[in-house]
Amino acid sequence: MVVQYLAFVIFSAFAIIGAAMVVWSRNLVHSALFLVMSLFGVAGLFILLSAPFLAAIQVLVYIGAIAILIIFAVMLTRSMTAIREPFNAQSWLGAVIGAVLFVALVAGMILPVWGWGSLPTLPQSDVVGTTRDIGIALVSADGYVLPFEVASLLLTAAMVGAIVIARED
Amino acid sequence: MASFLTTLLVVAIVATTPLVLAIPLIWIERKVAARIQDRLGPNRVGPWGIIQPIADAIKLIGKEDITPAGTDKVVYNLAPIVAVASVVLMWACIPFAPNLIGVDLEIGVLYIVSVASLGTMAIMMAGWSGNNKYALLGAFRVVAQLVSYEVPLVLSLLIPVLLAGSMGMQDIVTAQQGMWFIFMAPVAALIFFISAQAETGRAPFDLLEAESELVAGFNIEYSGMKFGLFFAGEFVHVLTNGVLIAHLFVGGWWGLGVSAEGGILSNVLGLIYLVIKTTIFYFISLWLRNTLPRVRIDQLMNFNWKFLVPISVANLVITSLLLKISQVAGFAVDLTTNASFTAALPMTLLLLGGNIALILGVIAIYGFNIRRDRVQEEAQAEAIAHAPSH
Amino acid sequence: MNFMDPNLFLWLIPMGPLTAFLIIALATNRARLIPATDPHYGGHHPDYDGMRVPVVRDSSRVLSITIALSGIVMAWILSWRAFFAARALPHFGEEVLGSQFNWMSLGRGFFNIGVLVDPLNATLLFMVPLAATMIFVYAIGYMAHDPRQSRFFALLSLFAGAMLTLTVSDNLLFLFVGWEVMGLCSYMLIGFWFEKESAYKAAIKAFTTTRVADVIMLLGIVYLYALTGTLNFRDILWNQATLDLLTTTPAILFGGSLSAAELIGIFLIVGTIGKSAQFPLHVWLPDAMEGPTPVSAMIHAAAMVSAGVYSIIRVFPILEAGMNPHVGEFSASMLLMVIAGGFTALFAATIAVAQFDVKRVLAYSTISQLGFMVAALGIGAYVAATFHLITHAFFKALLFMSAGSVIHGVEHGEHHAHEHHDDDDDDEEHAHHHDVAHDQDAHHSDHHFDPQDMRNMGGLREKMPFTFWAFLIGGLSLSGFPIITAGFWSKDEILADAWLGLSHGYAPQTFVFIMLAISAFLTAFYTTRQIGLTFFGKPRSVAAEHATLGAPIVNVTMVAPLMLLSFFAIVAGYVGVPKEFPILGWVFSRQGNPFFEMVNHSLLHPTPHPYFADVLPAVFTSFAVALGGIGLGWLIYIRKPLEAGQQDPLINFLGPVWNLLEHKYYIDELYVILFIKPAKALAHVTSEVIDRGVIDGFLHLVARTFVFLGDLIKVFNAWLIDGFGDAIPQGVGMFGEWFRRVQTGRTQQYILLTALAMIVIGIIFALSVGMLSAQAVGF
Amino acid sequence: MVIPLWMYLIVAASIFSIGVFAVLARRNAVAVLMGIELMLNAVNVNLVAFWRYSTTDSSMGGQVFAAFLFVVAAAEAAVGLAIVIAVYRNRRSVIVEDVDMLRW
Repeated sequence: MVVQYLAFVIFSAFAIIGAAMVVWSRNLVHSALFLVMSLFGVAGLFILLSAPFLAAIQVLVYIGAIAILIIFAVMLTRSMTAIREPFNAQSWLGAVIGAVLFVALVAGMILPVWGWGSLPTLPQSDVVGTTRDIGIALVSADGYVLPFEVASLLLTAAMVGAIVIARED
Repeated sequence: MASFLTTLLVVAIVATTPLVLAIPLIWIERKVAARIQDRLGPNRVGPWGIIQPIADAIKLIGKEDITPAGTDKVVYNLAPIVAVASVVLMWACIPFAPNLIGVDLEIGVLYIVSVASLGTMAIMMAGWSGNNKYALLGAFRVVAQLVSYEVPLVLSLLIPVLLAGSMGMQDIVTAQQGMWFIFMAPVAALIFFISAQAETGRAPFDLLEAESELVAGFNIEYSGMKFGLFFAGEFVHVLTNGVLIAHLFVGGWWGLGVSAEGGILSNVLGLIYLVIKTTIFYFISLWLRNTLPRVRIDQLMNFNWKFLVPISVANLVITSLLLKISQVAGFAVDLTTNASFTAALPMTLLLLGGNIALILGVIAIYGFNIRRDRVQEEAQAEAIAHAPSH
Repeated sequence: MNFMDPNLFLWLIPMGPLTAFLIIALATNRARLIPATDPHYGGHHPDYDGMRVPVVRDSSRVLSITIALSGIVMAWILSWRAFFAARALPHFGEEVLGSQFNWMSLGRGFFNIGVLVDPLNATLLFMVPLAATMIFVYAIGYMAHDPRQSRFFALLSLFAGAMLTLTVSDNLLFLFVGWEVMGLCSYMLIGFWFEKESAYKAAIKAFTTTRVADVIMLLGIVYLYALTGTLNFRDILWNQATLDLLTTTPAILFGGSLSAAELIGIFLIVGTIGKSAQFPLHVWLPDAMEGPTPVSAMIHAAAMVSAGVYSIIRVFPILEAGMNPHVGEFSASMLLMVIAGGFTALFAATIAVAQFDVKRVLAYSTISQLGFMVAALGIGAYVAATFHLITHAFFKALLFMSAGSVIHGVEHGEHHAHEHHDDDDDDEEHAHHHDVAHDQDAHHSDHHFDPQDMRNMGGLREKMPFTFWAFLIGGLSLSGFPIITAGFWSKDEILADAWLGLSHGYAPQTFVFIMLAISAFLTAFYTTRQIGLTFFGKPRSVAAEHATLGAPIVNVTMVAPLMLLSFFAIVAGYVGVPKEFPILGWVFSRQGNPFFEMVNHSLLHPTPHPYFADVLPAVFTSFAVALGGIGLGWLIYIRKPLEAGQQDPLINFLGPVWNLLEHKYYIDELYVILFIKPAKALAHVTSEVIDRGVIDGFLHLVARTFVFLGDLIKVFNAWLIDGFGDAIPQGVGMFGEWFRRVQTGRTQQYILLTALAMIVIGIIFALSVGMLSAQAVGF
Repeated sequence: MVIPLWMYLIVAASIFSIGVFAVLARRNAVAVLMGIELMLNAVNVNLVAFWRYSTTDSSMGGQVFAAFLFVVAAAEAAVGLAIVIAVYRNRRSVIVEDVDMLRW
């Protein structure tokens, strides 16, 4: 269990530090790489949450595709990778809002509702769905087959849209 | 704590195996290449030059560790590590024998694919951090190639998953007790082999290090052991692909005298069978590399998007359809519960028929297109020939 | 929704033709432009020389016909389905088919519209789509060479759709919608050949005449709604409380001497007088003959005039106003019907005797027969009126289409003859195919030949035998030829009802009986006269000698409907044979008169069936008048047919009366003197003296005064009001100028503001529910 | 000793807040997109954590919704980056503030 805690701390640190560095890095390629790091941390959290399928998808989709895509975009707009001033004039306000949001979430929602002692343990039954269960849930009629089809339509539309937008002419 | 230490030990063993394997592989590769090219190959260090790769390794390690000026140092140094790591991580859930496996993940195949996609990341990092336009161009090409070929790779990978009804590697292997999947899905096996070859970036798909165009590709700024790591990563990747094909399509460690329950004999025999099968596919890969010329980038992309992807999609659809039909018709067997050869035969024949029909269909369609193109070209040529000259 | 539920698919009945109308009007009415002088433009017109006119393309022509036909056939199938589904109901009458939905939200609730099939409109559902479909089919042949066929079939579809809407509607307003749409269609169809002055004038005449009546009818509807709060037929007519309320409330007009029901009834009857062309608003109907013959058939048989009679039959319990005509009580509205109907029946019949235009005779006979129905309803013969409505629709449609065929044939023959006489006229040969439908085109026939004039016909029995038989069946039915024809049974029913009252000594019934008996005699006479003049003897013109129906295809579409309608013109009567009638009663009506038993249950208080033995004199009367009229006609016109150039023998016999009849009692001229001339004179006086002199002078004076005043105020205006007025927009403008800077176009600022707002709202919300307090957080 | 739910939630909340800051403050459009990706990830962590710790619901809803979020994220990235590229091609800039044609 200590190992689990250790893993949690490491993955959380990956996720949070990575996220912070995404914002902080002046070099966008570094930002993108830190994003990969953060996403990797999140994938680790998924494994801790007994969702290995999501972890694998996280790595495959986010790191293998989205991050690559972002890096591609960064490099295609290369003259802009190192803008002299990475933050805009309202950044202090943004920081305040981010901080207020965080405090409000933690102090206003998370701790009062799910805080100390309220839900410390995993459910006793500890029944964790397998990948097979996800698959069945996704395509069964009383499950999520309609959202699933809609999602596939969304992807098709996004693909067509991206091609149309980014095409030269 | 003890279990944790055991786990660590397993991790160490599993991670080291492919890296150690890489050393003899280099020798094998050079020897085979030499024989194919009618040469002798390495023959000075040790008997038949067998110690040559170790000497090379020592030389690489002994070289000065250069980080060129103007590079992004962290990224530059991280790239080779990620490259090797992505390949090595794959081995975590590749079975060696009935009981020998790092960890039999429920999502084994997906894990392997997702980890493999990290390699793309490494190449991107290497290409960008070197601060060299050739490196970056090379990286672009490679990434385009790798991302594209990942599509047919994954689509053909889904066929064994579909047949076995599981994504776990051991499950897939176990399901092939009575019948290898290559008989049920030859088209998928072929596509998988081609895409895997492209994923490793070897000839005829070695666009990433097209010396004549890009000097050396994404790793141009690397030298010494960092270069060596990329190199080792590539070798291990080829080997990994061999192992994967062996597992996914030709029954992995299954062979005469192996039982799924394990036992010393089974494990040893299983390992031997696996090595034999892997070697065969590894050899085919080398053979191809040393005989085929490099394709152009447009041919590469056309081949993928206009040929492999449609066929693999069609293949997936046909296979799942036929599976459903065989289920409805009642002669489908649950392969995970040790189906015998005879039990699996009707289903196999149906699927094989489907595959053959697919192949014939593809030949017909492409043959028609080619013929039409040729007719058009001839007509054009004739028009030019008959055009009044100035 | 399950549209196979008979309660629901009633909605679909009018949808077929209406959809067909939309499709044709919006999609398949593709035209190409050709010069107006082109022979393909059938209605070519000197005024249009040099213009390019649209002519329907062949593709859209075929498409339009197909669509229109499918629409009406669909309506036909659905209607008959509804009819038989309704017949299958155990207590049809008390139980009905129908459904409703909320249409408009009004102050006191919802105004519902819905559909309804009760025994009364079930009979119409049987007749209307059948007759309409026949007319559609006939029109395919009749209009085959018209340059605007798409438009024609679109309008015909709309016409049929409106009629079906009216038929299935379950309330007066919805009925009125169909009614008005039909008015529009009749206007557009009567004036379909608008190149002809007479046609568009007839259209305007029909439209304005019926409009006068419609407005009064609308008044009745509004008054009814104001009193009862509903227009639904079942709610009003099957609700004794509502009927009592209507009969006990004194009317707002005429000092309370009438009850509200009577006043409403009178208003509604006026609507019918307009729509069904009763005296004195009958003048539009003969002129409506200017439209193509299928349109005449539609107006006279299937749709428009039937709708008028249908509407008063529908609201009969209101018209009755608590009185019972069978015991000699008559409300004012009933008396109005008796007088208008009885008078019109005789009046129109006399005019019909002296007409030579083959369609005009039929037009006046329609008016006369409608008078029969109205008068029948006036004496409470509810079922008899309905019965006559149905049978009349069948044989009148048949007669019109046969007459159309006759005209078509004579027209054909005329061209044929013309070709032989004028060999050098090449153009005519082309025009011949395209002009056949334009039988009344005055400009075309510059040699003044009228193909509708019966004096130019004669002897067509041999030339067009099929048309002859069809016309004969229709004519005999119209004359009420005993026993075998439908017209006999329905007329007999009316006369029997009237006789019943007469035998009790009630004056209105007596009046009706006498008027209708004479009219029936005249009807039989003029019908025989028409048959004699048209079909017997020797051809009296070259055209009649060469009369044919034309090309075989055209022939088929024009002949088939006649066959079907002939069938119905005979057998439609057998559904209403009295039970006690010798032999036939036993054959057809063992369980009682089927038609009567069915339709009578539309009423809350069914009318009594006249006992056969009591009305024997009426039966003999109808035998006598029918056979007498036919016999007299035979004596004068068939036994010794008219020779070419010979005068009608009646002219000598009747003398000045003939003149009066021929000129339709000079009603049109009277209207010109009574209404049109005074109106024009008044308009002239108003325009010249009052408008120009008085009003304009006054206005000019006022204007000058105000101009002066205005100059004065302008000065004041310029600095005070303008200053103030300009300041506001300027202020708004300046504010906008300043405020629009909020729209920076920078997405991140927008998001920032959104996030800020969300946080503020979230905090307010959290505070309001007691979160964020130290206790809740648990510090 | 098991990791309590609130720890996951706090990790998610911090990632989310950082994402919000990135969206609000970074000038480069690609960085803004990265911020959005961070926010989506934080949401995903929450979804899966709640699913795992739910005592009442045994369905796969949490994971399934996380999977749908991947789809949305992929679509968003593809279209968003395509827009960035298109803007860059037309205006030679990927700075969000430079793309402010839709103002007064």
